[in-house]
Amino acid sequence: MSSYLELTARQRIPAMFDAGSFEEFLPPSKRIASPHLAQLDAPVSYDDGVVVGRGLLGGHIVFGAAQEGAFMGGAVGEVHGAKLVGMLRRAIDEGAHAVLLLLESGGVRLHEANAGLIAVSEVMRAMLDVRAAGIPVVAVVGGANGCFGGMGIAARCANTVIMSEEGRLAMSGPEVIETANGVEEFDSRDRALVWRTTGGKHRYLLGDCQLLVADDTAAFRAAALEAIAALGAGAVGLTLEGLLAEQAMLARRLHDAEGVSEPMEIWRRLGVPDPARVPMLEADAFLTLAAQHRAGLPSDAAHTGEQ
Amino acid sequence: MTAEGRWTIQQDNRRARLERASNALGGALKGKLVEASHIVELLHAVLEPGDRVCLEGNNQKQADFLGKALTRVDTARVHDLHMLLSVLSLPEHLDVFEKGIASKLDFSFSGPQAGRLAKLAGAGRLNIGAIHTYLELFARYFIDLTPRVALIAAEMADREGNLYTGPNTEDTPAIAEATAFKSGIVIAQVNQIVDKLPRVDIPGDWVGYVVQSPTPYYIEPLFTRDPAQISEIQVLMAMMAIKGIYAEYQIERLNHGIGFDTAAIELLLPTYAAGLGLKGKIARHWALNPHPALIPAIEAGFVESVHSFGSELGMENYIRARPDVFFVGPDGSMRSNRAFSQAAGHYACDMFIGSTLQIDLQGNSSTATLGRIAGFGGAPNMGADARGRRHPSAAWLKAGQQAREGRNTIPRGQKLVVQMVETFREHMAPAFVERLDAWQLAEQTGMAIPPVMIYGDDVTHILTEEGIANLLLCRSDEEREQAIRGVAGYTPVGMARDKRMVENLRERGIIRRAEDLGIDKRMATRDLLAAKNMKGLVRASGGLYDPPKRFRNW
Amino acid sequence: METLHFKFGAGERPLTGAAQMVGVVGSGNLEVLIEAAPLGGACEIDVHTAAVGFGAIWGAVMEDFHARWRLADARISINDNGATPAVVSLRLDQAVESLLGPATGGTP
Amino acid sequence: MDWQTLATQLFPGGHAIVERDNFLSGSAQVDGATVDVIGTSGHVPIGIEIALAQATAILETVQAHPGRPILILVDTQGQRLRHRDEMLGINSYMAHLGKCVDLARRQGHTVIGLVYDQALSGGFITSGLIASACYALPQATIRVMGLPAMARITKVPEERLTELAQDNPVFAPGPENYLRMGGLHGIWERDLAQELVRALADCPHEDRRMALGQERGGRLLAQPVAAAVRTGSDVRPA
Repeated sequence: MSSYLELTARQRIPAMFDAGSFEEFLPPSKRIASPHLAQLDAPVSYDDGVVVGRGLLGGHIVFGAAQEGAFMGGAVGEVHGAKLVGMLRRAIDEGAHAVLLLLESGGVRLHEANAGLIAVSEVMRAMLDVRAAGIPVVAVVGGANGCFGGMGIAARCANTVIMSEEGRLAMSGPEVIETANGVEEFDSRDRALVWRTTGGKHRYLLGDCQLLVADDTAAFRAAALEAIAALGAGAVGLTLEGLLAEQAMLARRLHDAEGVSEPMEIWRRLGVPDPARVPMLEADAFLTLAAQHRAGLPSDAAHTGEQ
Repeated sequence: MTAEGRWTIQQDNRRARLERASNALGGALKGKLVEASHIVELLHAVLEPGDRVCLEGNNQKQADFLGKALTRVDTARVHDLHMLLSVLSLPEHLDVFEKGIASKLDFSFSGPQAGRLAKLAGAGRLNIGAIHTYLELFARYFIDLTPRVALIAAEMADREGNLYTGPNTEDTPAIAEATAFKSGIVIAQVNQIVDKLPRVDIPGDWVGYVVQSPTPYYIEPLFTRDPAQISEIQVLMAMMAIKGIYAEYQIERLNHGIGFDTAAIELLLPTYAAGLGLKGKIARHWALNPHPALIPAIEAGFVESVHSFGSELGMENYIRARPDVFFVGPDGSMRSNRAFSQAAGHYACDMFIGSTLQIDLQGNSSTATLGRIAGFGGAPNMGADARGRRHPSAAWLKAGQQAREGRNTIPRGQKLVVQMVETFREHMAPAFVERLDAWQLAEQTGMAIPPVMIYGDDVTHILTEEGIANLLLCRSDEEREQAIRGVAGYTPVGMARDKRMVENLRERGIIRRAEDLGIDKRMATRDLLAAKNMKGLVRASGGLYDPPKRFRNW
Repeated sequence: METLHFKFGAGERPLTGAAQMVGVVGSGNLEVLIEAAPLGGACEIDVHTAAVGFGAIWGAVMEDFHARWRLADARISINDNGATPAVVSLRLDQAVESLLGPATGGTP
Repeated sequence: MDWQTLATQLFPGGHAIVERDNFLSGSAQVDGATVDVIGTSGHVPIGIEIALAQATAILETVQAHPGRPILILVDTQGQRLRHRDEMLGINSYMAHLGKCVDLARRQGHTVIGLVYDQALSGGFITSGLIASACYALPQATIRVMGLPAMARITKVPEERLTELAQDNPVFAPGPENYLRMGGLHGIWERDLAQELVRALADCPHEDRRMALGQERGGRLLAQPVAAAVRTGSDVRPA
């Protein structure tokens, strides 16, 4: 087993795509870095924290991106965002088979906040344009820094979200919530609670993540292949029916979680026996357990994104 | 004064204190059990101005309820206490000085309070008697710093005052014995009062009073290191340690300091060391807290025994299931004992290896930084040659032989004391310096001598990412200095090396680089770690290890 | 931020192949971009570092690096976020190895 | 500005907007046609309920009134910072809102955002910023976070940020800077009703914000970088 979490963005690309097939757009040798960091005395990176390009996945032409969580927390700045948008638009131009986004991001990069905020909304719109063009978009969340802020929203604009248990998908980080509303609201040092609240297993049980895998590059690659194959069979653009189904799921979630403040209680209400055991279960055992209980099951709709 | 009274002053005084307490507490005192709401009244009754008071602050468990109660006493009745603390880590430990309840301090380690302690000492709010090692402080409890009153912590008590400390026995026996047998008064806070204890750790007739604390005592998981944070440089250093020192000297009995450097070694035992065929030959017997990072090595059959200073949160069930390795009572839980384990580390171990913050050109190492009086804890007890040791072992004899070779001295062994540091710490702070910050700290705070953690003449090896300097083989002060410079990397100390002399030391095997040891640096990746993260440790333990929630990502 | 420039002549090993980047500009880490460039046999290294005032140390690290590999017609660009010399040397070696394969007889 | 005053100025032809728990919904008359309005008031933080309510209103318009323009009125202090919101997946609720807006656009609805008071970070991203065009009133507050908080997180001294914010739209709060960067299509200085009529008529369907940012000189690299990636060429700075 080779950990996905421990790899850099640049190492994840060859682990996910067919060997030697990936061609990077605007590679580091072009030295296109953030124009805003120098004046804040912050170091730049020649890829601005994201690798974008085109490769083969299972023999199909798939466009892809990988955010580097260790560079400024994977946060989106002007160049970083523009690279994502350019890649997404090119995927449409070239009729890609799919788009695979390896996300790891704290959201908007505060050092260039306004540009980052606009950029994240541009990424979201571009992702939905890709889907409207009939190209499936798959997001992978398995890095140590999770996927937060605007990118946490963007991830849910994909058709399918693949996570590991170690991955986190949310909006505001626990530290931000603790700072704003106190340690009683969210104890950011209680990492077990942080993962129960935002981690892959919880997201899978809630229906916000469609595939859960062990932290293993081969498992992530297999899941990406599976997701793309499943999506290839149907419509991948937004539909009224799909959004109505998602709305029903989200409304039901609100209703079912009335008065609940502990994620384990949500699992219990979903019918998961002995919820306290869930965090320790290995991926396979968890999937077996979750199969009968997770919300947003395939019986409600196809197992893709918002359906 | 009567003839008998002349020799029973302390006993008479003790009796008077107990009587005062019984009068003051009335119905709030049932046998030895005191109601928590009356704890300050008890302290008023049994304390006298100027008393030596030992407040149990350990590395792990803390008598925090009694510590807080002490800050609430009336200074008109209780003042000028002389506090004895092995670990001074909670705010209330210093509040008593700020409030004028206590004025003198003897201690060993101050951890998170080090900065505030330096400020208070600088402002003349407290008078530090001395900064000790643990064993040294315990020793003085029996000589000239015997407590009048001891405030201790235990897991449970029964109605006779027998105490069960659970796995965190730590300092309790040393404190209670010194106090109880010299007419002092022992007050214990416990989490629970029960009819029948799982086992008796402290006999009830040593204990004067028991109070059930409203909240369980505070306990700190101090020895847990998340393998996810171990760097590839630390893996390389661990490889060098195993091949260049553990294998070289066949070290079977040892102590590890706490830190990511030593955690990396622990996690490389079942992989790298096993690959070198070292299982059963090295690292068999340990004086060590139950480091979670040691689990894979234990499971791999490397480790035969571990005696511990204290326990570690989350390791309880694992220890209970491995009684062949750990010291456990008939109830199944571990019995730790800091005094015995310190003695074991000093006399019965062939090697100590640990990290430090600064090393000077004589090899003196210090963790002192400006503005902080951190103290020593137990490292100096482990990291010092046991001059009283007489029993031989291969490692001890080899070290002694290397140190004495070519000199006209009688054969004798020596303990291996290894300091392991990266040449730069974070923010490019050099680990090698011409002059330790300890000198300046001593001047600032009026200490008699600079606070040195491990003295240079006890250090036998310095290990950095650049190489291992074997100081045993150095034959002059100059060689010693160049050997240190020769592993000091690109620090100013390292760059000022005499390159020719360093090359000569390398030819003589006094300095050894990774490649001299036959280590391929490209092998030094995190893939060598037997567990790469906390969940890996849990898996290795078969689900028995239950890490504190702050260490989880699941 | 500080920018440093180093140039070493008399290299022996020319680089071939596409530019490679190793490492990440995370805290205490750096990225090294290495590429072949027609520099008349020289090896040029540009360093952009967040840690100001360590030029002499960088110089020593780079000299040892050059002694180890003796690259020719090589351009190396570094973005650094406070990496220690040990990490810098490790990444430099990884960068070269990504183009040349493991060192053969080039150890110091 | 409070929403009632705004509505009076925006809709001289009348409106039937109601407010419930800071959630605005209803319809209004614009130049003889009906426009559906959704939005928030009182700087309310966007939590899961209000995000869902807005999304529900949009899908109702899509179903009941195909093609009817939608105006999103923005006044929020940002996403709600509560454990419960995160536990239930506020990012999914936000994404759902954004996707509903996107669906409406694709089904022929003109969707316009108007920041009439506050628009902060996450509360803005799936409302005004996902609309086909977004406008603001001149006195509106738009930002990701205040400079003191930004200083704390980036560890750049606040004085330095304040100084940079003078002439660098990338840090500085305020609609003027979002306009220069292409994040806003315009700032409505004068007759709001007329501005709205014009905006509905001129609504772009493609996302041209990068180009706008380049033309207006506030975001010079985004467009060239995206273009270079898209066409496989080098970046040609403006």
